[in-house]
Amino acid sequence: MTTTAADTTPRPPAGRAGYMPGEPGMWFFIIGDLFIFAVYFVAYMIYRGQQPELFLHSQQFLSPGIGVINTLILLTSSWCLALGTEAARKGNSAAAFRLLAATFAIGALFPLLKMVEWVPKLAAGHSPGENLFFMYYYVMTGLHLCHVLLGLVIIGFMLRHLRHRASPDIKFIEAGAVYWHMVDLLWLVLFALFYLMR
Amino acid sequence: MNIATAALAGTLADSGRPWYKSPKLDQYICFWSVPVFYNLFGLVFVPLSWMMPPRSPTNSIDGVVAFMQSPNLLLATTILILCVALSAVGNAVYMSQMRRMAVSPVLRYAFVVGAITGAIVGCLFPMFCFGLGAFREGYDPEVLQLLYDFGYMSFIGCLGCFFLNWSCLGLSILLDEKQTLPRWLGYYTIWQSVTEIFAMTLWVSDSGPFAWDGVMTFWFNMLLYVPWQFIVYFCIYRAIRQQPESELDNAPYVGGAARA
Amino acid sequence: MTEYLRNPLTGVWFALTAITIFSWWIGQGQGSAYQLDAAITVSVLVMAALKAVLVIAWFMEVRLGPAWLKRTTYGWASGLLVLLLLFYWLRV
Amino acid sequence: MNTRGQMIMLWTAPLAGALFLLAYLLFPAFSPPMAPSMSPEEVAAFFNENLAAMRGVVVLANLLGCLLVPLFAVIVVQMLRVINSSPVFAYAYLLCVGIGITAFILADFAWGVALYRPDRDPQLISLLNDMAWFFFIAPAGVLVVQNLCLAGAIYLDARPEPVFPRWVAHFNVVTAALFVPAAFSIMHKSGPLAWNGALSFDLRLLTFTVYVAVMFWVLLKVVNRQVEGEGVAA
Repeated sequence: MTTTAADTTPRPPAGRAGYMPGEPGMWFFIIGDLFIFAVYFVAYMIYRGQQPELFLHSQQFLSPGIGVINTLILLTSSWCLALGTEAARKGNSAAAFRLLAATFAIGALFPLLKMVEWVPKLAAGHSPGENLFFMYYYVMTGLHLCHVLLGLVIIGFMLRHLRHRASPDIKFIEAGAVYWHMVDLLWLVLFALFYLMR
Repeated sequence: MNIATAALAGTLADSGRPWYKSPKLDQYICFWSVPVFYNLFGLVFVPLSWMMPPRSPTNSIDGVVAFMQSPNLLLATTILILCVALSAVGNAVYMSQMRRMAVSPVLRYAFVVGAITGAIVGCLFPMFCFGLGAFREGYDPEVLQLLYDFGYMSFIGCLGCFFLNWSCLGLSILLDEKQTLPRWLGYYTIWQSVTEIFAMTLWVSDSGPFAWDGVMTFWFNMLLYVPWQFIVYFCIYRAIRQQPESELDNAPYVGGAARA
Repeated sequence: MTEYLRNPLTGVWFALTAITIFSWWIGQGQGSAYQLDAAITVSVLVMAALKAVLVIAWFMEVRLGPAWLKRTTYGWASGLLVLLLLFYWLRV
Repeated sequence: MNTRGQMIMLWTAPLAGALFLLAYLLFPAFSPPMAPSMSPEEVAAFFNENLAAMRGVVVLANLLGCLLVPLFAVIVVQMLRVINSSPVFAYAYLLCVGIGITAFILADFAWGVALYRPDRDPQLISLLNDMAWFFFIAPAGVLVVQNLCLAGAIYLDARPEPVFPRWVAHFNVVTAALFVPAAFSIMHKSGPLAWNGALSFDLRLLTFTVYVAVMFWVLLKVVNRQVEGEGVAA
């Protein structure tokens, strides 16, 4: 993913005001992605306002229990990843590897639970074609799921990187971490919009 | 990086030489065919056929019949027949940049397939659906509506080929350690390919934001796509200009001779 | 292990978890009756924005980042919250 | 490396030519070409009368469409030997070949589907027939760009001893121009520009025949020259 040679990258000092984790190109991606999703969220709100009864009625068929568990899953895996990034920065590769492995293991539960959530809904006839709410629900959570899967792949590469490199490229670890936190962040908004609000 | 020196070398080499003597003339010819193509393409799909902006899938049957028999559709189809192959030239411009990148040729090979299929199902066939309606009077309204649906759905819902193409292009840009094209463009290209996926909803949605004329399926994509198309060609133009002449395939033949 | 527990990131994680469970509890407030409810919506969206800011600041480490990055990302969270609430009210 | 593969691919062209001639002579829709002014009922009646012959040619043409690909593939290989600053013309040419062949095959399929249930509503048979003619015309437009790409590559060949002689480029430009009128045939129902007219049908098919024959002969010489020039084994 990144071309910066690890050995020449200076480790950020302890007080790191003005420091940007990851590479600038990654931030371009993160910020752009956030804005694209923001446009979709606002569009959702506008269409919801046009037929609130339909949206509220359809919302009843979601499973807020699975939603909240998935939120906690993402938050916890993000936490592990943040700790892992710090450990890697301190040069403690072994601890970083363990924490990233935990991130991966916890994060991998998300797609599984998503299937547990989706399959019975589809079986009960709540397909994307049913109405606008379900279309939004499947499209947005599906798009987010793609981000989660990509994130898991990236974390896999980070794990491999940590295992094979004596001094890991911290910029790469940071960039992957920022991406995963963004996935977490987007889910927080999705959760509020689809499961919680009235 | 060596971009500055390359730009300098490019400028020096270009100076004092008429444009038609440039060793990169083949690339420039193909590059400048792109604005020609997009102008014709715009002409065909907007003022001639008024197919774009997309008409509603909930259009009344009379509206469909009136549109499908509008006279300029045949002129639009004719122009498209003549210029559809220019899309191949434009895609070849991408491919020759992808060839310069330090990536596996597999990305280019996949791109070839996407470019060929996309030109037929995402460009020529949809226009033919409308042209066929205009070609002969007296077809049943149901037949015309079938053509109308088929035309719009294959034009706007043709996402697989373009998803493949832009993913291959974006991935090439991101994996390329030489940074032939800037990395941010790679990320932008990936968004472009991901938003193509949104078009899949039109296959199950007959009205509202996810239909083929919907905000989510069409307009947001346009918002991202139109600037992207301009920016990507601008970046490619810069990449062609900045390519050092010593790197060109014809360098051993023209490089020395032209300067001597 | 205790070293992780003393890490400020753990405090952030705890806060995020608490807010999540709290907002879920609020969301369940009406039981099975799903009606328009501005109080629930506003509190849930505000909490989501708050969580977003926590994630941005601590996990993504923007709190240490350059000023433009802070402006952009915090601006994103607050701007999104304002627009969502605006369109919730406007019902255009 | 040797040129045996290229030679084999090249020599499929005469076979393709012979089969094309056979198909052309046997295809009732082509001799004489169906008039675009025929009403749906006339089209359906025509199809019903010529069912066996047309079906036979449709089956044959399914194969035929792809039989010319080897010739074009040899052209791409030789275009990649031409030295420009990049292979951009060769890439464009390759993509054009794919687009043109796909359109040709879709034309064949439209006719095939129309013939499959000849008792279908005449409107639908006529629609499929129109669609087949549209797709049959499309490769003419593709060939215009395709030939110009080849011409461009030849004009800009930087080799001291060019791969293709220069007149081949002129020849491609001229043939490209001769294909242009065919594209206008969907705007006319009668006259020389209609799809059965002198410019759209006879001129176009004649040009294409001459083009393939000349290019075959040119490529034979080009590949042989590659053998001599680069010392590759024949």
